[in-house]
Amino acid sequence: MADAALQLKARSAFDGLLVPGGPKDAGIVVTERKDLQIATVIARSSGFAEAIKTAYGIALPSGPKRIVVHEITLLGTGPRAWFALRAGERPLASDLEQSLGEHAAVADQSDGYGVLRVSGAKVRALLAKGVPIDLHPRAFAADDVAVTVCSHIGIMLWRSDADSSFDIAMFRSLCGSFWSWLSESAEEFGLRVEAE
Amino acid sequence: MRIPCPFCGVRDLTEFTYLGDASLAQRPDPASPDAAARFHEYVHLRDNPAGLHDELWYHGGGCRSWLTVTRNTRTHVIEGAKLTRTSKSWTATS
Amino acid sequence: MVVVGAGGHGLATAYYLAKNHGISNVALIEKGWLGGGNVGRNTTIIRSNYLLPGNEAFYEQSLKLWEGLEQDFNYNAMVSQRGVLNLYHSDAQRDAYARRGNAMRLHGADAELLDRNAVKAMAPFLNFDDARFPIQGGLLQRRGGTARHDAVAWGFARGASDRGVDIIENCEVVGLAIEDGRVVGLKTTRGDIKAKKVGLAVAGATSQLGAMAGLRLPIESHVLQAFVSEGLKPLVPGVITFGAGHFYVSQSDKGGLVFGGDIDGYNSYARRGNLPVVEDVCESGMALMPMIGRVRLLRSWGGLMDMSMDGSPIIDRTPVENLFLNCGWCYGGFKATPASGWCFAHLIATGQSHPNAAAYRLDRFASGAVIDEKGAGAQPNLH
Amino acid sequence: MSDMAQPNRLPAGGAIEGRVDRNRPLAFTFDGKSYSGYAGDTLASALIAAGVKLIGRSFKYHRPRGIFSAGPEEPNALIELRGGARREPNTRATTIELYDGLEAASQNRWPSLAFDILAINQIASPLFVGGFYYKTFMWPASFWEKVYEPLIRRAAGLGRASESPDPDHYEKAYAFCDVLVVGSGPAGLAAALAAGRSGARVILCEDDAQLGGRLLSERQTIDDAPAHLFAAAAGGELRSLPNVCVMSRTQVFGAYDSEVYGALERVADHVTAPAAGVPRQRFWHIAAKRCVNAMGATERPIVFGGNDRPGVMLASAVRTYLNRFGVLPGRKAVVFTTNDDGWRTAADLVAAGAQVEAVVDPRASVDENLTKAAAAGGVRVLLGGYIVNVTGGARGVTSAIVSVAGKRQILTADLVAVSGGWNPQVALTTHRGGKPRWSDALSTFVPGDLPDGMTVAGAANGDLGLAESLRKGSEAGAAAAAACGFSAAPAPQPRAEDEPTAVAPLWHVAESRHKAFVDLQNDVTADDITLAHAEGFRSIEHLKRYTTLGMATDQGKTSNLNGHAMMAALTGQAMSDVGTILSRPPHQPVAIGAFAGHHRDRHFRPTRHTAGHAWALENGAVMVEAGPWLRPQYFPRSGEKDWLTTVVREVRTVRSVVGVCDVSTLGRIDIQGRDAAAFLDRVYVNTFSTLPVGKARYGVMLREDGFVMDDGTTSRFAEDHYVMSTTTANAAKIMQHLEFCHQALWPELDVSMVSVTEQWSQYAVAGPKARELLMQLYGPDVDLSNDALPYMGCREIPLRGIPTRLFRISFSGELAYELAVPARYGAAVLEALMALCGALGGCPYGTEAQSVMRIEKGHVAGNELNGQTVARDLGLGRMMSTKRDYIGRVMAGRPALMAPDRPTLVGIRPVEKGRRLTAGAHILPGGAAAVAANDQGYVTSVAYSPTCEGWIGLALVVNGPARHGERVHAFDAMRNNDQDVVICSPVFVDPEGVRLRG
Ligand SMILES: Cc1cc2nc3c(=O)[nH]c(=O)nc-3n(C[C@H](O)[C@H](O)[C@H](O)COP(=O)(O)OP(=O)(O)OC[C@H]3O[C@@H](n4cnc5c(N)ncnc54)[C@H](O)[C@@H]3O)c2cc1C
Ligand SMILES: NC(=O)c1ccc[n+]([C@@H]2O[C@H](COP(=O)([O-])OP(=O)(O)OC[C@H]3O[C@@H](n4cnc5c(N)ncnc54)[C@H](O)[C@@H]3O)[C@@H](O)[C@H]2O)c1
Ligand SMILES: Cc1cc2nc3c(=O)[nH]c(=O)nc-3n(C[C@H](O)[C@H](O)[C@H](O)COP(=O)(O)O)c2cc1C
Ligand SMILES: [Zn+2]
Repeated sequence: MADAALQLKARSAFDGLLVPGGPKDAGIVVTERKDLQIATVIARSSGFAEAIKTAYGIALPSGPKRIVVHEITLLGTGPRAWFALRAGERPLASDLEQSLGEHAAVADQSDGYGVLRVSGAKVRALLAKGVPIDLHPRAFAADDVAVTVCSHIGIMLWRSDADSSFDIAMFRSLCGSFWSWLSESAEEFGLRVEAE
Repeated sequence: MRIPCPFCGVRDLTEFTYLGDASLAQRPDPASPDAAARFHEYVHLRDNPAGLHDELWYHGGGCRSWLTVTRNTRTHVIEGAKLTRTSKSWTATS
Repeated sequence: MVVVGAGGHGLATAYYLAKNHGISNVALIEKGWLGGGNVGRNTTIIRSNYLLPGNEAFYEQSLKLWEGLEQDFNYNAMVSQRGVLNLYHSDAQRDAYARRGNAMRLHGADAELLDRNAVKAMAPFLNFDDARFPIQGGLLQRRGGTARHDAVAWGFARGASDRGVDIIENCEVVGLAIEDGRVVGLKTTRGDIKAKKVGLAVAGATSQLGAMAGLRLPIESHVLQAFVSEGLKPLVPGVITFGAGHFYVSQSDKGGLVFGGDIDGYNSYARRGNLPVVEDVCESGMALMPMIGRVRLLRSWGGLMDMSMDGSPIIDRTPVENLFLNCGWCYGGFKATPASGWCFAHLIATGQSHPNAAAYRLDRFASGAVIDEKGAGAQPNLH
Repeated sequence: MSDMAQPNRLPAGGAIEGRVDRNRPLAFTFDGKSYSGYAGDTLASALIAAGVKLIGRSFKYHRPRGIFSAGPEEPNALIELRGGARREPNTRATTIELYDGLEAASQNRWPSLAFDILAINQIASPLFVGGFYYKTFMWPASFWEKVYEPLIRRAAGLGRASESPDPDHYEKAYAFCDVLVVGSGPAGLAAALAAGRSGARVILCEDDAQLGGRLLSERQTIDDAPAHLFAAAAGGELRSLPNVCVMSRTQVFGAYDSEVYGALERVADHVTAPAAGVPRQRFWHIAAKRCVNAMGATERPIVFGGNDRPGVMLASAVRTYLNRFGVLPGRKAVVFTTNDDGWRTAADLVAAGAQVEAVVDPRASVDENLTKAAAAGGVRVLLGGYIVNVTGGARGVTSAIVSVAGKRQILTADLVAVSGGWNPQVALTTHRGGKPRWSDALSTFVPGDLPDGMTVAGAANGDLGLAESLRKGSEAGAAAAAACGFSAAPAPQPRAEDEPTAVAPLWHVAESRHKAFVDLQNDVTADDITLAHAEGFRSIEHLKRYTTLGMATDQGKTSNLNGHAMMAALTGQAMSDVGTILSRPPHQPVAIGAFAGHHRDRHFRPTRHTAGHAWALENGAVMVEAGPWLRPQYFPRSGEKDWLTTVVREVRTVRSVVGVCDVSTLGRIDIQGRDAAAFLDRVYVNTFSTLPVGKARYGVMLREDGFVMDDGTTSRFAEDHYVMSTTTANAAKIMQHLEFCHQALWPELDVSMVSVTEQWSQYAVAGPKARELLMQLYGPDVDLSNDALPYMGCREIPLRGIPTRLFRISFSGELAYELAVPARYGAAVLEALMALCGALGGCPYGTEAQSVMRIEKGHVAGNELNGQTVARDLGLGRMMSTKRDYIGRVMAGRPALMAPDRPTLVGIRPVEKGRRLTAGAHILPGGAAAVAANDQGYVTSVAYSPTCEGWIGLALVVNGPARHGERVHAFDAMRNNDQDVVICSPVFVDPEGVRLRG
């Protein structure tokens, strides 16, 4: 086949939307987390907890919590559901499938979501304009996770490790609309886009 | 109105979709001899009480759980909510 | 004879029992003040733009009755035929409206399908340039419009009262006396009443009255909110409905924009709603006519809708002899008021369904002969 | 400073000078005339300073009206603020903060404010009594529609809305706290301090630009200093606490379920226009565990003759104008009060240098401190007195006629200050159904049952004194914080005194002969109340609706109680039995734009884009809304004269060569589990457990009531792994339905599902050269022969290391595939496909061509799957399993759904060759009259078929399948397109399916 197709170029979810730049003292700083492998994991049986323990040596917390094992970030998104992420190229879904076997239904979603890291002094003021949950540190602790709706768009939201910094994942097709909400809402604080 | 999802915590109404009376989770036996009558009742007839009401909500904007919520239809005060999924109820974390 | 519920339908029923059937020995029992139910809190839209066979003839009869109503009961109900325009935003929606418009024509009603330009000429302020769901045209019923809700109740009340009907306010029915499967009277907060026939026209309270007769009905009670803006000089002609969201609007004789949208969507007897629907309605309004951004919402309120399983009403006898049922009006029963009273009176007086209401049977859910205009199925909050 | 332009501005340095910033003069215009005021003024105070008395015309009678209050309860001084697209009708001059360049205009007058032709309504006023619409304007019949109604409509309303889109933007926002404090008067400040100091998260909302409430308007002291300094200090402390958020210019307008409060922040209403990036207003959802409601009280007027004339003003408003703004609303005043509080107005007027002719108080005796103080100020005291009439006109009040013990006297005055007592603002306590309670002591309603989580403090609760407001506020704040688990050491109470507050009830001066207004804005008079009573509209809800009492923009804040009490007097009922009419949100009117926030115009709803979106745009696609998505509808080429030409070309190309269509929007659900097959057998009418791995099957799903819900193909990738596809429109609904079936009905099944719609970009490749195209894409190592990938086969095939899925399925009826690739490669693969496709002579095609081809094949889609059809209607009855149960099976057996004469799917063709068909036409028997009784069905979908070289359609027709070949009539009055058509098979192209198996 033709040469052009030989290198099928991958495009990230926010490709063409985020243009690096913006004021130094911006209250909001945004970065796209492009380099992620993502999978959804749904527990299929009561053996799941044991399988996780065997594979990763940990007990999963219950509820909407984050835990990081073997560089894999697991976010509790439902009573039996997790959202798994790992930075880098190594395929994640097949790894999980192998280690969890019939105890889980794993689906590769690496292309299904766009993920933004939103930080800066005004990040909570920004998110208050769309996210209908309480992100005050007293209410939303370091390892808390929320699946919720922002500006009519379903999102997953968790704190990244740094202070005043959140990661937000949403369906790829909605990244444009999410960005239009975010950029309009951030305008009064100043917005800077940084490359990963 | 805010609904206390047993998984996610208290969440805004906008994240939920309503189905109706909790009896909708009790599908009649299709093999019973009076299945037609029972299905008619199941699909169409409602107590529609003014007061406490067990009802089904889907947390589609959150954890994707179906919830059985007990709510007062006169005051909208919510007495409680639990996951609808009950039988063989194993949890994935213990 | 007793009719329960001095809403629009109960009042009209009593009026036509007296007027059409010469039956004036009627008591109309109301738990609050007359006209305080849905008839006093609706967005006042009247129209006959229905699609399905069981419906269209009935609603067209109703519209014809509206046209002569004020002269008939000698009261100005401010029936205003300024037109109802339903907008469409896609080819599929256009074709669905064409289907509806043709059905209306087959029933002798008026209907016109407008294209974008014709809509623009009528309502240039609509959002034609920057819309998420661009307007492609609309289905127009010129004979549709509005009527002054309160005046309708008062006009029927005056007419019924003049003909000898007793309207008893602040009297709540708390029980039905049933002997051998036949209703013989009612218990009320102001004493017991004997009755040969009882007609229920209690809208949102239908299930509660039904339960007094041991009936479980295909009805859920839901709250529908409505809104009025501050008074404005004339801005919006006629009634306009948005086809890509939940929003309909007209301007009242006092100048307020009267508007509404979808029901709140959960069972309720609280007669008040919550913010998500307020927002949904205003978002739709701003999508459709962004000139209203600075117009202020003055008041919001709610009514209790008797939502049925197929979105269509029930006018029928019940398994209890001499107990008659009028309900299931969902959020569209105001326009039905005259015909509903006419047909219900006919049923109570003659024991026979009026031909225009013959499809509104209680057993249609069991038989499958449902009248589902929206195709939403047995889920009341989707109708 | 002596100021010619502001004749009524009190001199700086005087005993009363107000607290506007005299170093910051601001220019503004009213009705085109220029004026000036100071920073800190409201438009009303600046107009008073400038000596402007006439502000507007009343609603019904077009009477001249001035400024009545100093707050949001204002019924009279409504103006149009700003111009052009920013015009804001019905804006209360009393709440507008003055800014430089402000433009305001009077409203409801023609041709000008001073000369108003509709003021003729005053003379004609017997006609315009309460309920006038209903009885007049009736005869003759046609007059209502042709003459009266248009007249009434033209005269209706007050201000003119802008007729252009609102240029500003609005925001929504969410806030959470332990304690919400509403109002920052002494009670609210004390509550916020007590709660804030305990460490609880506190939000304090104050409608005004400044904190302090009545403290800003009075000459009281707290801790021996002017009370407004206490407010400033408290504000400073609150702002310094990290757990406290002080929001001024923020009105809490509603109390909703689960302790959610709606609030409106006016971010940029006090400037000419919002700065870049700043919204005009922000609508807050506040979820509060506790709420301290400290909204204060509203002064109530008294109903007497001429009480609407410009220059009649609430007594407390007079104090506000003096003490806060340093303006003198009148030089010669009469104070008419039923309570001790009103006497303070006389004292303050005297202190400001005005002349007070008299204090008129209907009470026979009052506290002698009051009378002494009055005497000291040279003020006459007329106890047992009433004002029966006020004379004057557009230029304001000229005199007050007072009756004492039946004797009348005329007092010249240009200001009448009136106080009938205070009404606690109970609104927020009633939004969730609470009923206020009558207080005999205060002659008014006070909060009754409170909504969960709310306490009321200060004047809002009937605690009228200053010291009491401070104490009750701080107790309420501490208790609210304690309920959330926070406590602080009690702090010393600020020192203050309770002022005298005794009151006697008086609603209406019955002796008045002249028009006495109950509702100033809606022009409801005392006579209207009497008339309503006579007409039988006696319950207060009937009274309201008959006379429009309390229905104007002020919602009766200054009129309801008087009107209700007057009706109670007529009916002989006790006020506790009369009750109050329901107050409803919003407490004060809220701009509709604020409720919409970002979601207006094209942002009304989010838009979903496929990975191929940019490519489609670059290649000239015309896009169309498909549910939440945008999809290419067709790809016009230059020279093509209309969409039909383009679509015909696209269809011909697909049928003769090859085409590519982006079908990524179809829902895709990944279903796994040991019981996945059993699960699918229960949700589909047909069987999926027998589907071999590597195969796809078309399936139909019903709702439980037996009607068709959705259709699509589901493929099996492993014993325990399927991928279901749904229609674009129903994707979310089906996911929810499957979750319901699993979680609520059959939780015992080992099955799980997750949407993978977004993971994959999917392209249909259709046409005789489809295989050739895909072989070029995959390269020679991949075998795509009929044996390797037969019709309805599916395989996972890597493409240059990328995992892809290839399905041999066909919607078009051609040899066709759907290729799914991970979405990050979606754009690249589409480009590659299109390059290859172009080289083969193919083209991209859109939803329109797709639709033509599915109609040619007789496939049903949205127009047929409309929720009103059962499987049999669509010719899909044979798919329904007879061996097992599935969702909808039992109810699909209801007699009316089995009836043989239901409208059933057929094809139609025009009799007249070349004639265009239209969907939505109804089918009548040939030659039958166009009446409902002859209605036999309708046309669901139509297309111009290049393959058939003519228009074709699908229709649902009674007894359809038995009528192939019959000539019937298609009735389309909507498009004037009546014509005869012939019923035929719904499959127009390749009925044997040779091509798709090719
Ligand atoms: C916000 C809103 C907007 C609407 N908009 C429209 C519209 O634009 N067009 C349209 O056609 N329709 C509309 N509707 C629907 C329409 O108002 C109703 O369908 C119709 O009014 C219902 O019939 P009714 O008037 O008899 O009901 P109601 O007026 O509710 O009458 C029922 C009466 O029964 C009384 N009652 C109940 N229980 C008892 C008891 N135990 N004893 C004694 N009395 C009892 C109630 O107090 C009430 O007065 C709307 C409804 C609402 C709430
Ligand atoms: N002597 C009397 O007869 C009498 C009568 C009434 C009031 N008062 C005086 O009034 C004061 C009462 O104190 P208080 O704190 O109870 O009331 P207040 O009137 O001083 O303060 C109420 C505050 O709430 C604000 N507010 C009202 N509704 C609001 C809303 N929905 N959202 C946001 N803010 C809102 C107002 O703008 C105001 O600033 C005392 O100083 C008392 O002396 C005296
Ligand atoms: C068509 C229509 C127009 C209305 N116009 C006004 C209005 O101009 N002002 C007002 O305060 N309320 C108006 N209302 C609302 C009523 O005040 C009231 O809220 C409604 O009748 C429901 O009663 P409730 O709020 O007492 O439950 C209107 C209601 C309707 C149905
Ligand atoms: Zn949840």
